[in-house]
Amino acid sequence: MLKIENLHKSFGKHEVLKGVDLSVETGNVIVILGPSGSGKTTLLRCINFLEKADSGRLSFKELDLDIPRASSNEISDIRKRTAFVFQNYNLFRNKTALENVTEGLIVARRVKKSLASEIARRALDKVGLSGKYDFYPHQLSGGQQQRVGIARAIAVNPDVILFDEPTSALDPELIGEVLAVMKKLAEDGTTMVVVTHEMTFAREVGTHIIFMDDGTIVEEGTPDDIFVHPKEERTKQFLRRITPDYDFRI
Amino acid sequence: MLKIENLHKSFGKHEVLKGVDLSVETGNVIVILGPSGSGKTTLLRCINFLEKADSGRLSFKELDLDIPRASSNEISDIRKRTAFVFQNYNLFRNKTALENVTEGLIVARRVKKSLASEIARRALDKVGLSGKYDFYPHQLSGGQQQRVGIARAIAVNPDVILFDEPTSALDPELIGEVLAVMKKLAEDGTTMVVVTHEMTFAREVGTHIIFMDDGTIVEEGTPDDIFVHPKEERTKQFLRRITPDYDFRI
Amino acid sequence: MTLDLEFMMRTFLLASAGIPVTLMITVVTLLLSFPAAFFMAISRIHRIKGLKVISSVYVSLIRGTPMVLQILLVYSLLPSLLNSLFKSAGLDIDIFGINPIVYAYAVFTFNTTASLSEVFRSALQTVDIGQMEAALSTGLSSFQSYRRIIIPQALVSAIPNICNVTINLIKGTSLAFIMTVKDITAIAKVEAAYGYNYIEAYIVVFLLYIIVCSAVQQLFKLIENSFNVNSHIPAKEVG
Amino acid sequence: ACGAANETKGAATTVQKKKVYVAHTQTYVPYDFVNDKGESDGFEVQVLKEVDKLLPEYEFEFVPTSDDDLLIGVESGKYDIGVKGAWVTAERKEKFIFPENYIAASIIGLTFRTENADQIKDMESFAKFSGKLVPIAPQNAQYSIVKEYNDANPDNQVELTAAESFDVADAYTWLLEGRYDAYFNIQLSFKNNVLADNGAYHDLADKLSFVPYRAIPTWPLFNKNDQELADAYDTAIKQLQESGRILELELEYFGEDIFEYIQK
Amino acid sequence: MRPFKPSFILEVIPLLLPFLGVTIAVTLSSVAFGSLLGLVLARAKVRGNKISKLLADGYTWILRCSPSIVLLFMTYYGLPKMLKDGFGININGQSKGVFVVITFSLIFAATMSEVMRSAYESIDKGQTEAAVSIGMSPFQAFYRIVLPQAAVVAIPNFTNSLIGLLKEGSLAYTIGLIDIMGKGTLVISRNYGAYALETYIALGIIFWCLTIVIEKVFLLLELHFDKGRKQVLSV
Ligand SMILES: Nc1ncnc2c1ncn2[C@@H]1O[C@H](COP(=O)(O)OP(=O)(O)OP(=O)(O)O)[C@@H](O)[C@H]1O
Ligand SMILES: Nc1ncnc2c1ncn2[C@@H]1O[C@H](COP(=O)(O)OP(=O)(O)OP(=O)(O)O)[C@@H](O)[C@H]1O
Ligand SMILES: [Mg+2]
Ligand SMILES: [Mg+2]
Repeated sequence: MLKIENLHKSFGKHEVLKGVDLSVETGNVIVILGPSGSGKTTLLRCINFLEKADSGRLSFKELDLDIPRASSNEISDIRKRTAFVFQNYNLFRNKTALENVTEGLIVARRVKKSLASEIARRALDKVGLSGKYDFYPHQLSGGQQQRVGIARAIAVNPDVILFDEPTSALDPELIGEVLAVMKKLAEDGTTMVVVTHEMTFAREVGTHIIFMDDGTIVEEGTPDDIFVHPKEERTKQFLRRITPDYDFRI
Repeated sequence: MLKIENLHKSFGKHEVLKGVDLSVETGNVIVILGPSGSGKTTLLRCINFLEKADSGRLSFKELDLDIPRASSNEISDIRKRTAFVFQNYNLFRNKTALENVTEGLIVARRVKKSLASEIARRALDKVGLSGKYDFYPHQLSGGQQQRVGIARAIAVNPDVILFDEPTSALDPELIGEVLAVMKKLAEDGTTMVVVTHEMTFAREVGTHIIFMDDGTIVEEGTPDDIFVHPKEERTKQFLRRITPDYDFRI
Repeated sequence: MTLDLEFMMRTFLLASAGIPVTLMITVVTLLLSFPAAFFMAISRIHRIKGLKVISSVYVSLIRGTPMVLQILLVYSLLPSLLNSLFKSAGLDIDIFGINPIVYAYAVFTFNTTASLSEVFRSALQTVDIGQMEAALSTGLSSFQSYRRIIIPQALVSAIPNICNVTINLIKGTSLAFIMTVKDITAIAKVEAAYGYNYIEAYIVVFLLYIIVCSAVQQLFKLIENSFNVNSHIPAKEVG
Repeated sequence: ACGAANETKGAATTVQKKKVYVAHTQTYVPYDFVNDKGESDGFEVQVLKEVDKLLPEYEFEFVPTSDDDLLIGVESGKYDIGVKGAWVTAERKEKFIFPENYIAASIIGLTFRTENADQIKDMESFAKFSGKLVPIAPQNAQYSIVKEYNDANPDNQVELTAAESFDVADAYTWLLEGRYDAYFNIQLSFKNNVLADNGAYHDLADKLSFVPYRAIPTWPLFNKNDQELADAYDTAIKQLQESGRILELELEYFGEDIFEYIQK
Repeated sequence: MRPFKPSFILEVIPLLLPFLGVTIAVTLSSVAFGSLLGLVLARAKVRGNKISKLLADGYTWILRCSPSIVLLFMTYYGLPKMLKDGFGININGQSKGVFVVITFSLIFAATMSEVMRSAYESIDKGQTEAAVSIGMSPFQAFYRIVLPQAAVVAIPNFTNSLIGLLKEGSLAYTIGLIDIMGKGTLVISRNYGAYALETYIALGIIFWCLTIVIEKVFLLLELHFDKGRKQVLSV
């Protein structure tokens, strides 16, 4: 359904994405792993045209386009059918938690106000924010903000949701809950691309795992391929560190 | 060395801290656990007077003061001897990574420029940012920003460092590295108060664990007390969720 | 030196008739300037080719030339030019019959647009790019993102400066007198001329401006507060 | 007061000279203005300089300024005398002392298109013709004169519009293109700009005509507390008239004796 | 057609230019004093206690309400009287420039206090928090971290006011201080009102050049402070 081919992106002289290919089928949950700075966020941003890639093709359902030459109509079309959960939340600062969620429904999807509120409330409840409807972002704790961001994305019921470390600010208890919400979405057939460091989630829910390093895809495959039979040395090295017993010596 | 007594803090009608006591000895690593919104960030902010508590006493080394009546001299004294790692990083937007770190050294601690650069570079190297000295915050990935924040705090060599989820944006590989840095600091005698969801770190490095919920300290003790023999039902419930096998059903 | 109180009373009443004129010019000017200034600010921020250059030249040209010159061009020269054009085209349009306040609208709009575009430019830049990204990725169009997310946030820092511009505009409308448009100041001056009651006239003008400008400032305070309550900026200080 | 100062140098050490601040407008050429060297100049200013010479107990200091400041300053006492080609009205007499003797005179009249010369001969015929008069700045004497005319002729009025001062080129253009039908201004301006061979708008000389309406005497204004000074002025001005100095200055600044035109 | 003599524009420029110094001196000193006072007022508004906040708000309110010409007369007539009656100081002999600068400074300060306040408040509180948390004093935090970021926001508005002030020569003229604008008026009157358009065009050219220089300088300054910031650029 969503396909990226040979995506290149540089910031100045620094090449951040060095030809990335990605293919997502409907209902798939693609998990992107990789060390900090490997280009995961940039990849998601390019898919949503928040960053203009230097070259590459993107096909999304019936659309098939050369990224640098995408028209603003095509871009807005893609954005309407995808949602993004930002690593740093990016909540609308002038809107309450509830309004943050209804905004996309009312304005972009022309849902009636009352229905939008209804949907938004349900989405916020799902992520455990029943009591915080009318709080402004600066009145929310880090984890609460992150959950509003997730609710905002899932409420619009998009074809694809791009998650950028959706559980980073959450405590283990909530991580469980949020990942459960995501798993439920997956079961309902929502396609997802998830950047995460939650290996358990990756293993349980991911249908396809991608391991990125330094702007390229080092290895990809089923969770089993990656976690149990990794081929590349870099992947092995990365996974070795994930075992619960860190080596705290330097 | 650092002691908080009966700390109260409300936002409007909402009481966020309901009488918190805390006592930290030199060289201790206090780990604060607790669900999202339980008041962890607010507690750290009150210690550093970023939030003015409604009531409570604070003693820090030779200082002993009634928090609401602290003079600005006393406040600045405490801030000079502590450092804060923010949950949302709060890097100086108009300074490069290196400048973010040198700023406190040069301005607050009057270290010579060349020496400050030297120290800052070493701190950034420690958190794995050797190549990013001259990047501005918006040019850095989430994890890179978080590490600059850590480097900024450790570079000034304070008596106490307050960490607010210092590894949330990091991949497991880096988490290990950063936690190793923190462990090293602990071994060198730096006192730390750490809000984290990294249970492994809590268990390994924490000398004292505090479990907070809804603005109060529910339970505290050694890692062994909390993780192996928790007394309170709420604690048990929280810890139960931490086991690697989430229940993804809702 | 004694003040002619009776004159002051009379002039106060007469000159209050200038308040609607002053306000009319102000309101029309603001209504016309806002969209124009906004698009200029946008074209500079987004570095839209061509438009950006035009905007910067416009801003510096308008800000950089005396208003009297602009009035001469718009009020005196332009109608003459149009008149001879119409005449040679055989059209029978009475260009000189146009209410001179129209020229006042034009001149003040030119100037206010220039200043406001800089106000907007600086205010729009206070909004974090993440807000725009979030809005776009939520499916809002650029226009909707600006209207619903970016502008409300930008207004917080723009309002005090819009207030400055507006107050200057209100006081500046007295220049419309060159075009025979009589605002508060002009009426008072006409009254003062016959008996040389300038001291009294200026006191009256001062009082009237206090009334008008206070109302306007109060209005802006209210708007500012209503935006502030709903927004991110905690007035509180960390010190 | 240079001349006077020299003569009375001996006395000055014992008798303190009273300083008199004379404010004058700077743009009313050739009556009161600042010349290219930045000095106070003009017919009215020169007459006052002569007056100063005749009054040993006073020392005049000339302050060029705007009309508004001049009026406020003389009224409040910051300045003692103000000259701005001011015309006398009853209301003004409440604010200022007008001395017995005027200091100068202006000839004011209508400029209009030569093609209308048959219809426009004076104010009445102009009012009948259309009355469309180029706007006048209210602080100018012209404004008051037209106002007075209108008050005296309620059923044959001229359209009197007030506006901040503008530019004579505009006024002439507006006449030629028919925006207005007459322009009420001092004759000197017409003479220098249109009639003079080197005038800025000499090209228009055959298209525009001027008809004088009135010559009005203009007064210096004295602060209400300066009656003594006003009296001294009157004495001095008489002397100057008799000595022929005034006529000399008239010829220097206007090229003719304008007092001739004043209706007694 | 309207009479127009382009060559006069060139003739008049050398007559006007000597007075540019007055314009620049008045503008610069007013901007300097006005900005300082504006800074004090802005500080009182964001960080002062109730009373100083009230005073600062009141000052801004009243100053913005008063037409500049009224204010000029108040300083020109009121100030010497006040000093004489109150302290026995006679400043009547002072150059007119002093009164003009005082008036402009007072007005400029009111405007600036709002420009600075809005700029200050647009900076995220987290920036100050981060600065004080590593031991900077609130002043250092302001000076080193917030100020450079706030400057970017304030500069366009500051430039607006500065350029506006530059052209306010007609006000100085009211009490007889001749700057370049006033000189233009004198030139026009010397020609019995002729060549006004030409003279104003000459003034326009001079002011425009000056404006371009000012804009360039402040744009560079803005860019200098702007490093590290990423705003609503095209997405
Ligand atoms: N605007 C920019 N200018 C220059 N370099 C940039 C810019 N944005 C990102 N980078 C660089 O691109 C690289 C990839 O960044 P990206 O945010 O995609 O990493 P990431 O994989 O998401 O890391 P993390 O897990 O830490 O969030 C980083 O090294 C970063 O420094
Ligand atoms: N400025 C504020 N106004 C009102 N409520 C606030 C404000 N700041 C925080 N709160 C509330 O206080 C509670 C505690 O917030 P705090 O940030 O301390 O939580 P936390 O324990 O750090 O959570 P997390 O793990 O999600 O960061 C939250 O419920 C939050 O909504
Ligand atoms: Mg990232
Ligand atoms: Mg927190």
